[in-house]
Amino acid sequence: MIENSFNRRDFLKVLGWGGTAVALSGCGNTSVEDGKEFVTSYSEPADYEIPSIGVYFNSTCAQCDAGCNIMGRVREGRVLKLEGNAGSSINRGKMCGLGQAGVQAHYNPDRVREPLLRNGNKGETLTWEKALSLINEKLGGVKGEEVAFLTGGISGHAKVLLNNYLEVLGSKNHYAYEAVSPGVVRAANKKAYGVEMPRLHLDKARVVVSFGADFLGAWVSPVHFSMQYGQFRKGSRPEGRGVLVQIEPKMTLTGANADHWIPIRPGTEGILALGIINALGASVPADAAAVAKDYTAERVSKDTGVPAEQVGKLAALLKERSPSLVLAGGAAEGYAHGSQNAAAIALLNQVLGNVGKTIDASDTLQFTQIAPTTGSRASLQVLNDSMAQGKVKVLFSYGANPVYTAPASMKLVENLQKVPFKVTFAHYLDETALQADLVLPLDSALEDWGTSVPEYLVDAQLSIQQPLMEKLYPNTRGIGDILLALLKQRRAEDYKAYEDFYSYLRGAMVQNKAALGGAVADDDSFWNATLSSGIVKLPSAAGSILAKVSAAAIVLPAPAAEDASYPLHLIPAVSASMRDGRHANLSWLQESPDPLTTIVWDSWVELHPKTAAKLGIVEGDILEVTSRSGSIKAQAYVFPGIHPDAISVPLGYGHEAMGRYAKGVGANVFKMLDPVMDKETGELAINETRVKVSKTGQRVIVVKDEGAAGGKQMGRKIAVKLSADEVDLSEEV
Amino acid sequence: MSLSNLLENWSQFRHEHPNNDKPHEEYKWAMSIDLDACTGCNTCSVACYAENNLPVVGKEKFAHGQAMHWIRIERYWDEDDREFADQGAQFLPMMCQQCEAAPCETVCPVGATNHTADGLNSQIYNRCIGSRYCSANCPFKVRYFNWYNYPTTENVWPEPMQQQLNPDLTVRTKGVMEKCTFCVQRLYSAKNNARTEGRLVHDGEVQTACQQACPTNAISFGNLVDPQSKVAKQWEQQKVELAKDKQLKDAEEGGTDLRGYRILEELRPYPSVMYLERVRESAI
Amino acid sequence: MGKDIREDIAWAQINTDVLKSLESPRRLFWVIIGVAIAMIGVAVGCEIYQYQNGMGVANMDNPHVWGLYIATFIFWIGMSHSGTLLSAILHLMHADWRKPIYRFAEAMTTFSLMTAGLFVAVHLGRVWQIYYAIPYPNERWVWPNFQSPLLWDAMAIFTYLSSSVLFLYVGMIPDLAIVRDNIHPGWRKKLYTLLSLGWEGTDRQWRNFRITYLTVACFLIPLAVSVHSIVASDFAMSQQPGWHITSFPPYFVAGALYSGCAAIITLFIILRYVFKFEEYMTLSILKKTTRLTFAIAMVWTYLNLIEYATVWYGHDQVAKDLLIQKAIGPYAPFWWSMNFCGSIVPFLMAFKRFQTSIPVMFAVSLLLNLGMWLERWMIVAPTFSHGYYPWTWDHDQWPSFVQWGIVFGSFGWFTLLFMVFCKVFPSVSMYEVKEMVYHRTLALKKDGLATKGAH
Amino acid sequence: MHRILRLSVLLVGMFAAAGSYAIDAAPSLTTADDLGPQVEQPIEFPHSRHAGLHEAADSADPSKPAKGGMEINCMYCHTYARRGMAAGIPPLRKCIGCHQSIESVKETPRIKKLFEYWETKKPVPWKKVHDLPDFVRFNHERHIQRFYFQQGKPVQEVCGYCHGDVKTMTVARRQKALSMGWCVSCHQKDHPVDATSSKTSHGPNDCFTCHK
Amino acid sequence: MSQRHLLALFNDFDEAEAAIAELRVANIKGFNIDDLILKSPIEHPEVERVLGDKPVYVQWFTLIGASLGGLLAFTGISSSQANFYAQLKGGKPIVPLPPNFVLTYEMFILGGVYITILGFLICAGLPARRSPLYSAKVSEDQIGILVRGDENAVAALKAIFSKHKALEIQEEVGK
Repeated sequence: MIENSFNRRDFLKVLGWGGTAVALSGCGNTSVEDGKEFVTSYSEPADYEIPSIGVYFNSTCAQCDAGCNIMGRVREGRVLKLEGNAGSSINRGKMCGLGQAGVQAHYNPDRVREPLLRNGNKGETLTWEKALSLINEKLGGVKGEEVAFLTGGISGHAKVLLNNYLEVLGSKNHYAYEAVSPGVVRAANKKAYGVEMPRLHLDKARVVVSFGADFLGAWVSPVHFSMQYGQFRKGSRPEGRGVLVQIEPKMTLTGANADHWIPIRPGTEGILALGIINALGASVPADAAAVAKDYTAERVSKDTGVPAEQVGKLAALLKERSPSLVLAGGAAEGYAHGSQNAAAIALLNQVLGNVGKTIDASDTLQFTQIAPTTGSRASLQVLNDSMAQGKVKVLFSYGANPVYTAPASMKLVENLQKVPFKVTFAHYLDETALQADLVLPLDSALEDWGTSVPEYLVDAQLSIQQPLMEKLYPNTRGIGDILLALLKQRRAEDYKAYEDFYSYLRGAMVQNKAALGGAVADDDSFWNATLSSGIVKLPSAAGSILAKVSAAAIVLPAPAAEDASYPLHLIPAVSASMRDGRHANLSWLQESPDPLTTIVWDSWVELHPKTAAKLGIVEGDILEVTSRSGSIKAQAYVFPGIHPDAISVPLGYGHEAMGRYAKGVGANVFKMLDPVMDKETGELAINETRVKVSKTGQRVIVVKDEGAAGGKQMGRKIAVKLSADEVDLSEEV
Repeated sequence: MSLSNLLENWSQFRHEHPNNDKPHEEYKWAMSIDLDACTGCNTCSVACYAENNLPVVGKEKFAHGQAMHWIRIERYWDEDDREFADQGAQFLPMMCQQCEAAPCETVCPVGATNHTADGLNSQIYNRCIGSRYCSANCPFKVRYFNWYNYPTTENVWPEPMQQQLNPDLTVRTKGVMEKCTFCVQRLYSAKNNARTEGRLVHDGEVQTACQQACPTNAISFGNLVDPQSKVAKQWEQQKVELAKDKQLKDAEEGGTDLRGYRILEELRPYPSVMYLERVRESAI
Repeated sequence: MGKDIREDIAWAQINTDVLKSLESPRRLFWVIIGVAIAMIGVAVGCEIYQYQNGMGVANMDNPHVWGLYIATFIFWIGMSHSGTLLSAILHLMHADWRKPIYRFAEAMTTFSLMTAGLFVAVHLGRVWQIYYAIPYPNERWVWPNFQSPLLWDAMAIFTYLSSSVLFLYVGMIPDLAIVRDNIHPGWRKKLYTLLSLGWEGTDRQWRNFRITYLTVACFLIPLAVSVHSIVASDFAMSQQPGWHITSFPPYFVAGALYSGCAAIITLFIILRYVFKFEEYMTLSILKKTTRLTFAIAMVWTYLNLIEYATVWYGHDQVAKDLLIQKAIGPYAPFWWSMNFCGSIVPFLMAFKRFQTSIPVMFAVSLLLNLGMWLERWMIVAPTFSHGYYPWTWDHDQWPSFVQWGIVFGSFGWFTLLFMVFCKVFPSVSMYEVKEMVYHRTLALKKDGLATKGAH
Repeated sequence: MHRILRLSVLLVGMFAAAGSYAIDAAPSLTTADDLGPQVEQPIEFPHSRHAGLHEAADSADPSKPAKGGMEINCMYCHTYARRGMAAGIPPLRKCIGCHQSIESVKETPRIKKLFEYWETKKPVPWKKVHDLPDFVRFNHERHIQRFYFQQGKPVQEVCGYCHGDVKTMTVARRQKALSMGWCVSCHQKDHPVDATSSKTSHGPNDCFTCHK
Repeated sequence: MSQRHLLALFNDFDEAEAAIAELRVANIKGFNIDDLILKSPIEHPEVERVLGDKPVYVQWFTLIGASLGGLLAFTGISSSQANFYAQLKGGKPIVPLPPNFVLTYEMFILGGVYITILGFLICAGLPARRSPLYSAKVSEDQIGILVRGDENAVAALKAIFSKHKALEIQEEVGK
């Protein structure tokens, strides 16, 4: 498809944006014009480049860490739209809204376009040469361990270069930070199954019981799971139509799609899991039975608020329809005893004998140096402490926005002041970038070279990220190029072969082409094949999964006591489009209504009608939500999908910087989270925050897509549902 | 030509579509949406923004109901006032239903919206004078009017965002009506390629933006004339017929075990979009 | 009973009285003109603003795409019908009391149609492309869509407007001749000389005049009826709940006559004062008009109730919801006051002592007009905010100042046209008043003789 | 009375005339040759030289000088026309392909300019000469497939129908109206479906085909 | 022999009527009853009656106008629907009858009214040149009788007029 790197880049050199001129004037130009616009004119196009015909190039989505393989439609040198790469085992040609908005991240008007150096409160532009030499100079008198590198989850060759650089600097301080990572579940899985992120097979399960794992929304690899879900719901598959039960205090998108959504008192997920084991009765192995024996239906229903017969029904269902799959997700893990919850749920899986059937291990990679380093919340704690103690002299940050996502109680900003020199590699001038001394503008994901290995591995594969069009701004650079440049400062010799990250990448791949399944091919054809497919199989060994939860180790605390002054649990919601707020500046996402509330362009407080009635709150009241560590103001939305003891506010809103679409929209919940950690992993327990709600007296009209009828069909036959026994799905196409 | 033509081909000019119709010749684009697979994730909607140059109107205008989402996800709750929505929500993607007997078509004073040979409800932006009668007469309310001149409105397509705009279709200016077109620009080029190769577009060769993005494959789209197409099979299997206002499903007492239906069918617009009812497990 | 036109009034007197209106109206006239122009100013301002920023500034939305413009459009169309009623229908019935007032009624017809026409343009999103809607052989080889009721509207209104202009003009020729004969030389004399086409009241002229006037009158009646039933079909032909109603055409026609008569009473009173027409626009005429209005009011009320009833007993749940929504929803206040003004207020006209009391009738007629305007609005708006599709119900769509401003201005525009007309042309038909007086004297003579013979 | 009759006859005439005009009114634009404006191009490309006719000078008749055209097929340079919606402009590479081996004209200013672009690898900033309104979709591929490949008309006729007699121009210049009525006038005609058969068909008359 | 125009003005309509009646019977040499034109401020059937009935042709115009309007409208509209870009409307034929009938109806009336007015102008001879003798009184309250006769008939005519209390008799030398 693509001859060689020269052409590869040359195809981007197109004169003018003829297409754009056309598009924008819209219905404006209503007459035949002559000599106003330019013709799309090439110097040396590849033969597949034909004006007015879009060409697709494969790449990898960088919007979240699921690492979906995508392809971009390129026409007249502009990337217009992203689609899924049909050849991908992760997303099979599918995508999510977040991914679709990738083009907006690329064309975003608020991107940083020049390197900026702090001067007082202003940033002044400087050249890259100056910037890099400045870094080198600042690193001069600094000991290795005084240098810290903060990133998000990172993998592939960028990670390799990063590690090399840290090694060169003699630093071990790589902090991978993710504000909403499933850190606790990873740890629990490691214990239970021996792997952090096992492969899940919803498509093989007949029943899926999910304890707050929003796998259709924002959990781990949503597109992949959604695809499986599509299969799972097919009546025509051998297992028949799967049944989904979602157990969580706040309805997630997954909950909204469950056959049965069970609201549970926050934090008591583990108890319910054991309750179910108990209810399973005879078939349960002794040790598990021993642990579960106290958890009688009555007690469980008293603790969790789930009706006793419900527990029984659930157990019956799981028993009757095997194999099943039980998932522990955000809602279950976000507590001081999150690990215990997760363990209990894992135990349930084990008891049901799902391990090895619907849960198995992903292959283990041989090239560990490119394997993903997943982020956690704990790592930020560590970094924060060492900054507080002034141990950090130079801080690099890339792909994370801790100043926005860290709870106020961490006093992160204060501690950052103690770091003499802070470098941020940024797309936007976000909160963190504003704290930095030096801001280096990054290429967008659609302008940059790179490779990545997703955390959730379906097959062992390396995803190629390649530029889909020429840089919009001459002075942005890819992280790879930057790291390479920094390395060259120290190890000019070793890296002189590579003029840029592209050549490094190509070199690295071609060197290992034998291992990468290109043994026979010559370099160019191997490389071109790689680029055109966008996916490289990695050598790997079949992973093995164990079922080794020690039931005895599971000690669940009694459900949290009532707290008179802060009566409500705060469940910060991770929405599919906002996630941790890193994409808040994409207007498509701001304007696409939240699936459950249909609210746009703002954050809101979800309350159960009961709770609302008790507090005399109606939709649109501006509420003040106060926790021990802070408070926010947001509009009320009364909503039947939440437990009366809980309220929920979405994460990702309330940016103070970042850009025109993000700034000042909604309120930032991260700030008000109480500093409670999971006992085992030290992860911040995001659901542990207790709050009280008070009316401010203001009232607004909630801006939402839902009309005055408020989700009622008024007897019209619009969205119809029927119960499974009324219909025979087995024959369906 | 004039009168003679009228008299010669009188019967042809009196031919009513689709009621007493000869079947569509080559294409009849239709859709079927499985509400049991639809998760309401809004991906289709965003994909539509990307494909069809939809303006982002911002909070203010959205509040006034001036949003431009050609495809919107509706979320309904059960109406028996139970304490919790313990059966989840019901999501419904709603876009122009491309009715075969579209109420919007007849009322347009200038004929800016017509019926195409392959069963689309065309909207010709430059012909539109903005009387908004079509929208007034649309039972589904899926037509969206350009209340402002979005190309020149601040922060709709700020430099360089306008470079993302798709040159295959116009960017609409103030005062014209617009709506879902089943991604006609894609259909056009697919048909064009097929034509050059002297064949018909085969199933799966062309996808609408929403269908292509949909992670759960809830949306299928294709040519109803081609019996091999997935859509045709689904319609056939669900016994849903284009020019009927009441399907077998509702005809029989108690209903058969079919779940295909079309919205507001009783008004006889003969929509081209079939929905498959959402299923809920009764055992739990 | 108020006193009627004296039959012994000298014909010369009639001329001089009426011609005075062309010369020296009360000062109030100029005040009205001034106010009217100011109002137009407001409307023009709003329209420019809307033209530049798009229809959004009028605060309509999807799906609430129609607003006050359409409602007021119907209102003005309706107002036009009374002219035809008085001049044509009553002409055929030889009701001679119409003669002093039909002229301005016809003028009202013409000008309210012109006002209505403006709203079509104001309503369009791309008014600069309006020529797409005109059926003329064009370079593009496309025609407007003849199936669209809007196009029928355009056609009907054009026919109606041009016909009633002609009707008005033809009926005025003899009077123009009078003006020509009496006015002092100057450009105005030239104008009237031109307009009166050299009318000299010869037998031949009168003969043809009589037939023509009669024929055109016969045409105007079905035309007037068709015009408003077509406007009705804009709604009745659509599928929407609250619109798709069989009884709409007669309902609209009745409403039209109703509001028209109410308007006539208003203008009657104004003209009577402004141009000192006490002599001709007598209270007995007012009384007759009032009674007529009352009758029509009752017809309208009946049809209105019929509409509710059909919805109520029908099986269309959607339409039922809408009706209930009108009564209790956000529009309730307007809907109720519509019914009050339209059906309760007119009962005041049933009382003799009010029928001839100028202030009361003035107030009543204004209320009736308000009621009828509200009626139109209540037909248009609620269907949008409560149609078939619940998801899209009722966004925030209270008309913005732009809509109100333009509606407000339209009244100024109408008043200006009307007042100027009355100043330039004889707003009382002199020759017909003479005929009326003549016939009455004849009658008197007859019974005079009769009494002589008696003793 | 007679006068009246005469008048009525006259009136009938008027009505009939107006009516029939309204019915067949179709301004015949098919032959319109309204020249578009002269367009400034970076290089004055001589179409006449490339596509023009080639004839030796007729020694007998001095009125016929040599025609130095090379009769190059339009689609040799405008290759995209048969492959996509846009005819596009030939890539720089194509011009050079020939011209680097044509020593005779290497030194002429225009060719110099051409090579300057080539050295800097800059595409030539040609201006659009036939630029339809933005809401119109004209598909070169379809028309060429239909009239050149299926119906086998000579290429210059096929292109010339819309682009005028380009082979006589230097810098191309719009010759046809390219207005809707102009397009329609041809779409309404019946054209033979291919070179041999007598079967005819006319262009699509569905708005979506040409309006986007 | 030269012609004279006489205009007699009457206040009393009955007298005028009588005068005409007398003119009709007394056959004055050099005067033809058809050369008599009655001018009056109001429509005056009874007085006109004595002139003998004169036919009115306006209705024929009406007939022609209306039928032409309707006919052309229908043919015009349906054939334009058929011949120019046919706009296919789902559920409706290309030439739909009901709408065309509505439009036909309107055009029927339009044609009718226009041609009637035209007919009126033609039949009533408007716009007309001002006749030799005219008095503003006619447009006020008096009825005028305009006669044309030979010089020698003038005396007789005058006699009859004054016998019937003509207020005023204007005389003018005809060409």
